[in-house]
Amino acid sequence: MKYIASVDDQSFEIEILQNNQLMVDGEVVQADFQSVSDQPVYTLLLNGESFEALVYPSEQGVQVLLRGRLFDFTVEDERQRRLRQSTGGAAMQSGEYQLRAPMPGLIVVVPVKEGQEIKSGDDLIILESMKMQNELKAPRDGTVSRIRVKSGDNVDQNQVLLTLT
Amino acid sequence: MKYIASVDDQSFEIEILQNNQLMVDGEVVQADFQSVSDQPVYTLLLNGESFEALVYPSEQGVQVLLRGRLFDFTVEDERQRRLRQSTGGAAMQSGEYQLRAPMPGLIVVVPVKEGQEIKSGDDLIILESMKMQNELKAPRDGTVSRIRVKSGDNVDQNQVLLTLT
Amino acid sequence: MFNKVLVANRGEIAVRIMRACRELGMNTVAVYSEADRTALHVRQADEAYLLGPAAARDSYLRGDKIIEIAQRSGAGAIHPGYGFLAERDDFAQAVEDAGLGFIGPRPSAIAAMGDKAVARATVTAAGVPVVPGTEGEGDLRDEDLLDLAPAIGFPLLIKATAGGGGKGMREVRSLEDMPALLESARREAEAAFGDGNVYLEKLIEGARHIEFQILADSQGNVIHLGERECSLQRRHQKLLEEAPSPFMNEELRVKMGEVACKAAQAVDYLNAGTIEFLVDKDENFYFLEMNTRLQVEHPVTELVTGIDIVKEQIRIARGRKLRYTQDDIHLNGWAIECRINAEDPYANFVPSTGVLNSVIPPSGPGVRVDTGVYAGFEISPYYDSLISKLICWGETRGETILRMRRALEEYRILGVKTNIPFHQNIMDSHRFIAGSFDTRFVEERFSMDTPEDEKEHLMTIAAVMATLVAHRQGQQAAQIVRRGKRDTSNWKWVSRWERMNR
Amino acid sequence: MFNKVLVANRGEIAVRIMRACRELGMNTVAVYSEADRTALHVRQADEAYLLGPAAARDSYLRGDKIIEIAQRSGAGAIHPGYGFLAERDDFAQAVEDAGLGFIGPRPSAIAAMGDKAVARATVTAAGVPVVPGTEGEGDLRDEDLLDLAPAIGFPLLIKATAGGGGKGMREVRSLEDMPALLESARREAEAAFGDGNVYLEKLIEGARHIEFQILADSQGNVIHLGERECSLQRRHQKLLEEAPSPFMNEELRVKMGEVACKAAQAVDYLNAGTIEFLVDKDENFYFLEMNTRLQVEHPVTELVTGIDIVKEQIRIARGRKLRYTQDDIHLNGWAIECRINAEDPYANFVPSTGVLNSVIPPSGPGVRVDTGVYAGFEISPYYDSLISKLICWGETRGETILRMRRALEEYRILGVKTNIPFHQNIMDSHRFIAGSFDTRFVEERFSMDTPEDEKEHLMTIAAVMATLVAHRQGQQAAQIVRRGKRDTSNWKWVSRWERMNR
Repeated sequence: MKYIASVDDQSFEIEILQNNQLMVDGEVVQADFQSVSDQPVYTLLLNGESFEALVYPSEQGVQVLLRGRLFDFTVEDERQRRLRQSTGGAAMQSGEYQLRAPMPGLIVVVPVKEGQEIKSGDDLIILESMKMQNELKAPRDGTVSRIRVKSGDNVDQNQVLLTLT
Repeated sequence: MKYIASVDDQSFEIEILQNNQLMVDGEVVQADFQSVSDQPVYTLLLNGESFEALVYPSEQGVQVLLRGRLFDFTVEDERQRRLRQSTGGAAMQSGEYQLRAPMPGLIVVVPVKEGQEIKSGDDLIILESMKMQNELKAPRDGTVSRIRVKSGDNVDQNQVLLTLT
Repeated sequence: MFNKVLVANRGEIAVRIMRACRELGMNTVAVYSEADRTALHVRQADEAYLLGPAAARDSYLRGDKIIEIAQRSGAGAIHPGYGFLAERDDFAQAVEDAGLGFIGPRPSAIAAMGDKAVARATVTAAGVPVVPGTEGEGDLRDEDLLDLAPAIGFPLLIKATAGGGGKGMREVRSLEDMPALLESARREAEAAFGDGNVYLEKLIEGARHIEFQILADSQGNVIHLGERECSLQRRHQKLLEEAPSPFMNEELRVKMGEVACKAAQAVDYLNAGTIEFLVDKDENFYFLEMNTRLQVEHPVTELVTGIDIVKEQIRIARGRKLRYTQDDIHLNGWAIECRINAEDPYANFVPSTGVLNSVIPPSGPGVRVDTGVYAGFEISPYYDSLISKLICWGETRGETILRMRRALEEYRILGVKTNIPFHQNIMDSHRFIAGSFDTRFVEERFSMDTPEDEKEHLMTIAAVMATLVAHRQGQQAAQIVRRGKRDTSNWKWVSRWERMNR
Repeated sequence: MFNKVLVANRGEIAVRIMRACRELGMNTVAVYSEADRTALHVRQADEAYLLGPAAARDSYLRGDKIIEIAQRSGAGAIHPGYGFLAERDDFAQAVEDAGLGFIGPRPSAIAAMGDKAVARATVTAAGVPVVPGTEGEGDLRDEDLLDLAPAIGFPLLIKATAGGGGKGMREVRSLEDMPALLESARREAEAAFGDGNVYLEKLIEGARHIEFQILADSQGNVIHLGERECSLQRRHQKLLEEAPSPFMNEELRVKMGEVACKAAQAVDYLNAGTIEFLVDKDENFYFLEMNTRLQVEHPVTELVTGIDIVKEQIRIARGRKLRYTQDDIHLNGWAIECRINAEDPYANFVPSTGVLNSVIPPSGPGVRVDTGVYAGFEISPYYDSLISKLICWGETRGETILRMRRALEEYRILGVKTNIPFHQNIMDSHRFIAGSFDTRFVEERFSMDTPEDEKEHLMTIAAVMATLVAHRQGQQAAQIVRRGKRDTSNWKWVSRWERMNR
């Protein structure tokens, strides 16, 4: 089975062969890959080199935390890749974005108004949690279409706070 | 519900009351009892005193390892106690006893013969495991009725090695 | 003389204090909130009593209840730890009024140092240099502050009078930004301390935050245990501390140490305390504040001096004379502490909550871990995000950094995100290794981006791991569909995956 | 000069050595058996290579494969740890012949000290006192041994010529017992070492086992790092070690230390090694043997001297001169090590195997844990039962004992039985606290029975806990029967209970 793993502007072609072998960007390597203690910790021996990483699913695909570096990969097999290429990859920039509370807490301030245009990185909500004021920022440019909370509200984790279009 | 917990020659009468209260040998105490992390570790607050112990089921009933002391309790409710008292408590000394391998290993020597009379504490089997020679001893007086292994055998955990009558 | 100590705190510091008590042969009394019934400090105490609901105001801030529990349980003294009631002079006074020992300074010293204006005036009178600012002027209105600002000069800091820990603090680069920043600072101060008063202070650029640990006994002896370097901060929260400071020289240490002792003596100080200084490039130093309590970062001093500060606190509270004079204090080797917080260093350090599925702490020579959590315990949103303190000692700063690197790499905490990768990046940072950093380093000149030279190889490895996990996920999903049932191993896999997806 | 080290071992010592390598900036190569793919030493290494099946003879004893892997991976040196190949002069020679560094003594010194008869003759010639016995006489037949025994006097010990670790050792109280004991000793020696030869040795009654750590560099400098007290043994297996020894005085330390260095020099010793002595009540001491390798108990010496012995081993192997002279060595404070084994102290110390469900190691000031396992790892029957070493340091022996007590109480290991309760009872033993024990103490005068005075209260508490667990079990079982189905929480309970019942 052949996969393409992409991060930022780089992509790797990785094919899973027989006998614990992989083809990584055209080179055959020996791989011994195991999870540890039923946790998302994985140990990899790649041609004898020993690596250990936390590997989690993420919105993008798969997150790998390896020796203090975080890589957020999109992993596709060939079929998936072709499908995506035919529909175009710019979906992320359009459509609705819902800002959810990353943890339970108290809404301190909502510094934006419905209908307001904002830029990527602007503060959308200030949420107090764990004794800290946390600025929740816009992931992209857009327009605030709906605000569902107000200052003083207690919110649960994952509760939708605000919608961006 | 009323229980009798016994160990060695001592027994304790413990009644479970409402509102996290217990009657322990006639005295009412406040108890907050919780298991920790889904493990057989329990934390007990008894009138504010804090205790933590490993509590395991055992052949006798319940083993409690508390501050480096091991107590092997028999716990019965009143019905069970009456039943047992009517049938008599000496059953342990008679009947068959099967010696099982406490861990996998290699039989080094079987220093007894079938039909031999042995005393409590006599060596029955020498089992080599984890780089140590382990003497498996008789738990009571009796006669070796059947030997199922011989020197040089590899045995699994819990395999019956020998029967005592 | 007391033989039973109530620890009015939770988390790693409660555990730390109880260990000291136990090692002195004393009994310990824990107090806890409903969220903390199975917390380590409750499990390890000899006695434990419920305070109330999870929120701190209903539990760990209930001084009245805590004193009542101390009396009921026969505890002879209370150790407040840090945070919560540690710097409340009214609490310290109430403890003493109840006939109990307070393991900390006298209420008068807490009060004097707790009000920044009073603190500033007091140490200035004792000849201790302070940072230029309005702190001595009392509570000023915005108009007055705006008038005085140009004389102090920009950049300057707005700070909360009742403050600490960066709450209600704002940096001002120009007069026109100031009104808005004043408003938000007052709002935050009001929320955090119930006191919206603020003052202005000159911002020392390129400043290092260096503090001196002091010990004072009831016979009037005051000594210092050398300095701690605490410049690595984010939003005025310390992240990493070391002892000694890479900027320090013996001459400056003697000078600053003497001034630190003088500042403590100015308020008739008792027990352990810390004098914080700002130090500029030219070795000018300014008194910042005194923390009238045990510090989070006290272990680095313990490791280089060999002195157990918490045990000394207890001995001092029992009326003992200090066992050391200044001449007995020698710094040996180097120690670094990394604060391990439940927060996501890749998402603006947002706090992370959840049950710790697995914890494998680092161990071995020269490694100390102070923690109040364990696998199976839940990091709740009610308290601060400190999971543990990882402290390494080595003969030299270089050895300590290498040791910290391997300890960070060994540390496995699953269930919440942690800032371990942040510390790993710090340990790899050339500026940190060279010791050339100031209090702005983390926010302004540090990045979590991996340098290009080592990125390539790691990225390939990560790609392989990502692919193999995705492949397994796909295989497992396919099997489930094909077989129409979930066998145990599939079930395990899927449930783990679902758990991670939450 | 090598910069990559292959560690030819497993478990805690492999992890310990790799940590030292990493902290010296060196790369590490692990080797592992099929049972150890996810062992900590494999996870932490930079490279790891499979040796073969679980049995040691097919894996960790495969010197040929290990040397081949070292060459293939570009490792410049091999550290053998302890056990396995550590004291095999043919392996050390093969390593050198392959052009690799051996982090340990020269093959000739291993050979000289490995044959007890040669060792005895060599050190006797150098003026080192030895225990009376037949060791210098060569391999004798039973008839000769029986003839010589009365001259040595009873009680005496039969010991394996190729032996170590108590294998093939028997105590003889009279001539008539001797033939049977000779036979069993020879059988055990043959099985363990492939060599059934034995010798006789006078049994020193009331003897203390005290050993000296030495370091020797390639420039001919030899120093000692003071003594370790290792009298607490069961079947000649050490259980607990401390440094310094409570029996030692400075005069005796100087004398024994000089003799220890002399013994090492007699075989032209290089790197770290240990001279074991028996010491009687009158301070007479006798050379017992030299361990030509790193010892399990090396950390207690590290904690009182401040010297990282494994790093020194590596430096010495790189040809460096010792960084210390004898005058630089000072003992500071007190250290105790408890060996935490997977064995049941309530069932004749029978080994215990299984998956570790949960591990919460103790931590905090003065506590060091050296381990090769973690929660989720399986303790298999293939290797020894050492789970970890818990080492505590304190200013005094008293503080260290108190610290060890709290550390043992904090330590939670679930899934296998451990000897932690044994160590807790030792720490509470009046004779241990008073320091009045010898090598027979554990077997002859120590009991796991709780003293009556404290038994009563603990027994009541235990009765309450036993009852509450039995009650819950009954309640849960009843609910299952009533409802006819298992909901999640019941299922959890039952499965946990079943797991425990296995």
